[in-house]
Amino acid sequence: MSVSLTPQFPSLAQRITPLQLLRPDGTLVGGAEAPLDDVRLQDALRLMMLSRAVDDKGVSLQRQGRFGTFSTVKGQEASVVGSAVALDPSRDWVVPQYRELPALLRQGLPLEHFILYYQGHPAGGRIPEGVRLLPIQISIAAQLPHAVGLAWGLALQGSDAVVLAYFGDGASSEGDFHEACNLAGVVRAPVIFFLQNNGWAISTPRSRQSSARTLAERAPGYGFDGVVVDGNDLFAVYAATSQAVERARAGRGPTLIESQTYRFGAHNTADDPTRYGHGDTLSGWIERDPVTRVQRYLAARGQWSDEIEVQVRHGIAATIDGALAAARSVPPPAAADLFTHTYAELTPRQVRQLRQLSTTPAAAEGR
Amino acid sequence: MSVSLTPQFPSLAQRITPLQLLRPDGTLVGGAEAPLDDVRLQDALRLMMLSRAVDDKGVSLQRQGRFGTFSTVKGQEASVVGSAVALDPSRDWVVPQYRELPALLRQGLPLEHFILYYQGHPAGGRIPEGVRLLPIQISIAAQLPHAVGLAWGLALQGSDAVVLAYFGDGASSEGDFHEACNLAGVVRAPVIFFLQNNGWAISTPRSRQSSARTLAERAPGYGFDGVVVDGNDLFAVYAATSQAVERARAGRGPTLIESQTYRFGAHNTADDPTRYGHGDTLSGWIERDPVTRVQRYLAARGQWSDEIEVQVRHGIAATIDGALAAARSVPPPAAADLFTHTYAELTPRQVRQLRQLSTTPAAAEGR
Amino acid sequence: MIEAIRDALRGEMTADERVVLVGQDIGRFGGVFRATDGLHAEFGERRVFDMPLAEGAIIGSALGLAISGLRPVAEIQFLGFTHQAFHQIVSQVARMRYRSQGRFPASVVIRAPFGGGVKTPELHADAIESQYAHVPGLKVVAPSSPREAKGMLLTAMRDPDPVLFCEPLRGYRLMKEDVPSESYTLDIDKVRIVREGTDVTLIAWSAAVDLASRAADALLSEGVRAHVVDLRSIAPLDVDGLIAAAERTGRCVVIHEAPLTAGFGAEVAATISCEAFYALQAPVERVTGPDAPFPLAGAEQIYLPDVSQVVAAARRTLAAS
Amino acid sequence: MIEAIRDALRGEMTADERVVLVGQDIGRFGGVFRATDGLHAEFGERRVFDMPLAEGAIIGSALGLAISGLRPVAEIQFLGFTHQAFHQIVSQVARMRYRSQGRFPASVVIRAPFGGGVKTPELHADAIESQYAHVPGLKVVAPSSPREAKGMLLTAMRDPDPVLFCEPLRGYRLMKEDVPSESYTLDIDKVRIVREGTDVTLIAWSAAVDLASRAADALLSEGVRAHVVDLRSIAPLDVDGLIAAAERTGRCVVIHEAPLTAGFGAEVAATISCEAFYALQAPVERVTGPDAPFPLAGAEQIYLPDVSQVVAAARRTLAAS
Ligand SMILES: Cc1ncc(C[n+]2csc(CCOP(=O)(O)OP(=O)(O)O)c2C)c(N)n1
Ligand SMILES: Cc1ncc(C[n+]2csc(CCOP(=O)(O)OP(=O)(O)O)c2C)c(N)n1
Ligand SMILES: [Mg+2]
Ligand SMILES: [Mg+2]
Repeated sequence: MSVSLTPQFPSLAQRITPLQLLRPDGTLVGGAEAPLDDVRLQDALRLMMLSRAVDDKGVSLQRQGRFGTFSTVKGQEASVVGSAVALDPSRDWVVPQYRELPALLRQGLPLEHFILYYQGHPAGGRIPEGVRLLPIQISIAAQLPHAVGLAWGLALQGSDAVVLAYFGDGASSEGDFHEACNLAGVVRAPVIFFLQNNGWAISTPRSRQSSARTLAERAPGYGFDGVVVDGNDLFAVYAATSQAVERARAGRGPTLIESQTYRFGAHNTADDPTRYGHGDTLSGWIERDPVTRVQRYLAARGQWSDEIEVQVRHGIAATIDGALAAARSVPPPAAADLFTHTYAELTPRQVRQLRQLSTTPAAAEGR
Repeated sequence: MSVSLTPQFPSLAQRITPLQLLRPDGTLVGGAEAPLDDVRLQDALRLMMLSRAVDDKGVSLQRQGRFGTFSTVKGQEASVVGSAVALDPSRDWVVPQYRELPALLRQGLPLEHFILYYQGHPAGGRIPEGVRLLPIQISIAAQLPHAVGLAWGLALQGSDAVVLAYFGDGASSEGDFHEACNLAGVVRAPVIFFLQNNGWAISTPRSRQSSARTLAERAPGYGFDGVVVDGNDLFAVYAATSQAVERARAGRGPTLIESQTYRFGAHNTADDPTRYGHGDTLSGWIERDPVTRVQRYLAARGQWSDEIEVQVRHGIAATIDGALAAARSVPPPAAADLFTHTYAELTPRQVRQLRQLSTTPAAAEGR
Repeated sequence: MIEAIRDALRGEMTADERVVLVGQDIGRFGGVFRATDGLHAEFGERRVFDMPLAEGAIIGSALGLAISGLRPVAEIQFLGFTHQAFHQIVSQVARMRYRSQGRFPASVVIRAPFGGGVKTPELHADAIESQYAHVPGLKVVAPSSPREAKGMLLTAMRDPDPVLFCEPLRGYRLMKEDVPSESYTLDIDKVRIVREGTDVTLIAWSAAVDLASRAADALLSEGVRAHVVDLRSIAPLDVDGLIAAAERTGRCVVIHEAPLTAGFGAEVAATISCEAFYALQAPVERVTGPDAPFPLAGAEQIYLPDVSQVVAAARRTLAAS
Repeated sequence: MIEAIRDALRGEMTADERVVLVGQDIGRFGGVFRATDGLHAEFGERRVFDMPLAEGAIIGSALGLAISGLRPVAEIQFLGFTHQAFHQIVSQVARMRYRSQGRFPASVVIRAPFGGGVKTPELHADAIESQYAHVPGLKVVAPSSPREAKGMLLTAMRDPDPVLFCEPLRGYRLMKEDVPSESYTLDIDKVRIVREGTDVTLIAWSAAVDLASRAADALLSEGVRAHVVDLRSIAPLDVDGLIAAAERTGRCVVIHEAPLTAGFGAEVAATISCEAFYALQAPVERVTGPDAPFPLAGAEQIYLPDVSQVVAAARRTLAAS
């Protein structure tokens, strides 16, 4: 071949480093300012710690058979909390996958709903009126077009609300991701695609998920900006998300944020991460624990101490116990729970089926 | 917000111009060499002219009710032919959408199969043994994962074959496009994603299809190279495709080629392009007619003249007449044609249904 | 019929400003079948939106639009291409109300034409309604005439649940009848008795209702009075209405274009056979497309059920004792 | 049962080097249920391939692999997630042989578990086999025991047509039986008589066969001898085998986990009711999941059909006259 072409679209990934403001040792990167004051930061820290405590409690309950299969946030708390606190829950929406507990709580979901859901109670899916949150999504990436439609629809109706959609590195391979991003670019929907790249999709490493150097560099292919952030740096995540929120609110369209983080635990409580080399890089990430990083920063400012920590942990334990008790007080599922909310009204066949089921032994025994 | 982020991944599209080697007036771009010699170029030109003649014939037969709904290639001949002739039909494969007639012919599909297909005869779908071509694909973008699997599978079996997959600007919005590109990047499949950006998906303009500046810049998001070429320049298309073929053959993975072109006619014979402003930019494109461009180049070299053209047109007319006659000689579809090749063998129900249908009046009348 | 559909869309868009239309080529172009002709000019870009070529995103974003408080009507160019959005329709739109325990009703209407007879390319004619009939949370309806189409579409647009609205492609131009100009609704969850009869019950929906009626005409010339029933709603099924119609004659023929096996005719036949067991005088007959893909245009007349097949089936039920 | 499946995969991979496995997490991890445990180590990266998280690409590329001359076996983690690949399965894999008029047989096996009883998250248990049963060109089979699973999978892997191989999730660990270590095939297109009986015919597939057998035990204690039939193949349906089994007793109960409406039980009941009409002593009963989404784990015991429901239905058929 006589003609040799230089690549027209080389990857820009080599040129960039993930945005970082707070170093693992808790000091600010030279020249950086803290984007959150100490009071808001302590709130965020408390939420991160609550999340981790629920994770631990859930895993132990699951082992006792008192909780279903669920996915912990552990290791990704700065990623979830840093992004969630950039929203205004009184107007903005969160569209979750399944690994974003603190974002759900921050939007106002009562913890007992989350518990009921993972205890397998149909009522656990309920989202109280006024809580701007879509249900937990099990079908990977399927929530992304919903987020775009929701954001677009709110904008069409004159709202300045922003929609924050969570998903994982695995999800970025689904067609729904692509279709949603492309549509969002076309309608300039006020949506933020928040990609938590935690290194794994169950056992599949990020390197096998895609040959792209970064996933954020897909953004120009949809006509908007992409950003890579240190996902274990609460400040960086918060700063990047806040900028995306501002942009969306001002009508300047979507942003794709790739938050580079790592899950510390198993994919979920049914997973065995020793089978696929998850531990090989884990220790390096544990040194970059998102929670201790913030604690160190606050401690250096005299805003965090063992005493404060004990107090916070006490509060968290009480919150969890209260939620567990509230969940226990809900009556076990009954046959009617299978049908209610399937349609606005029961169909004739459902009426008949409900009548039949209500008289069978299984239903009579409760669950 | 205190932190202001410069875009990490700005679009590179402004920096690039589509690859062009042959100007609309038929002269070579300064410094360019012709990548095809005159003999091969004349073959390519003949194929472009045959394609256009079949288009014209098909449209007129369609108006007489003797041909079904089909989509013309007209205007995109350099794009299709320039890419197809970069392949070696004795080892490489073509995976088409529905607007690539000359590529099918170049791979060895008899023209009468194409005619039968658009006359609605089930037998029209048949692809002779040894012709490396998948069937015409009606479901937009669904062929792309097939192309990846085919390319990957051939490579796994030690072949150095390359697969060229065609699709449109509209198709680039489908999830299948994304999933296929991403997988191709991961397995470094020897596949070329040849995107014919002809400005429209039925009535939907390219600008509405995506906010990306170019579609080729999606390639880095999958870990391979993207190229934008002047799709009405046979030399540029050929050169870019040849380079992609070389790369794929050498095991260096996929390429995304965006061939910027324009369809001269309606989307298909059921379309009315006056309803959506298709004509507004048409005249500018007709000046860039891919066929006359090559004719001018050859004429300047003394390799094309009115006499040669008349001769070529005669040959083409004979080819088409022969194919139409061959198609006419095929018996009309019968009830058995509904079932044969559904499975390797008829199912018991199919056997029964075939028996019933073979005795109904409709079947007795033939079509 | 296409005018009746456009009329319904225009009427409801005028009456309820929450109604928005999304789909491919529905804007300036007015849709590949002109269902939305003129609506873009009348209601503007914000209410009639040309979408990128991605069915999953059309349906998925329509669900999001509904959650935001709008009432989206999505057009998919052909029912066969809803397969690209199958996961969004079946696991998302149909489930959102249930998943959120009532918080997010998914009031989305999905319009799509289907069926053969107009020589479309491959996949364009596929009759796949039974795949959707199996989806709790989704309503599936199929009008059989212009008048029905208008009233049913208006009703569907006001329904609190998601409705897959399957339009008979060959009815778009071929079916003509006077349609009231004002807005009206219909009991779309009840079967419609198209004509009364006492000898054999013909059950159909969509374009097959016309076939059933033509078969009834042919039967009448033999002195057989057919009771013709239009299901209207495939899901939920009006079991009582269906059983009453079946018991009326005790002899039933179900007609549809989709392949026999696991077509919705199976549910109809099973329901009748089980619930009208003692009233049945003959086995329920199914006249359907064969177990084969809908073929290219040249073979569609062989594929499609026709009057003679319906008449023959009716005669078989009458011969049984 | 999971060992039997692994055994079949290993056996055929050893015997035929064209067999390759593709799916999510099937490599080093061995699959979320360990169906492919050890196969990556044994056969290497080129034959056991972890795919990106995209079901459409898994199935679509498997079709391409088949065309290239390989024999791909694709694992989809749960049948519910085949919806993401519905267009590729239904409009592509199932059609390629027909579309190419025999040139490109799509010898692809798609394995996926389904069904409840093991408290999986939402969508993981969905029993949607009837949506696939309606697809000409596709075979749909569902083994009911380890021995059956091995033989049926080996047979499916050698089948020239695409096979959707639906595995009973709750059987993976719970169902145990001795399985021959060598390779063997089975008549997967013929129903299997699980036990002979004369009073009532219980028809099931997949995990429901075990339920039918337990119900047959319960009925036996009342002196009722049930004829238990395992369909094995949902599509194509072994009509003759089914009719023979139905006629054996004239009283039939069909059992499945999927919702009633348009479930495959409808086809079974319609086929029996029509073709064994004169032999039937009672309406065909369907014992199925209700018309509702498969619920979260805490309600699945209410949702799932149980022995008492099957016994009650059998008694109803016996009481009819
Ligand atoms: C459509 C679909 N396919 C497969 C699965 C099974 N599955 C559950 S989680 C998961 C991995 C998700 O990885 P990622 O998106 O990176 O999210 P993470 O779990 O790492 O947060 C898979 C494959 C699913 N739930 N949905
Ligand atoms: C999945 C699917 N959706 C919709 C259609 C209807 N349709 C046929 S052609 C077309 C536009 C295709 O545009 P593009 O990909 O740019 O190809 P072009 O026709 O311009 O060559 C559409 C929407 C289809 N055939 N398949
Ligand atoms: Mg991940
Ligand atoms: Mg185009």
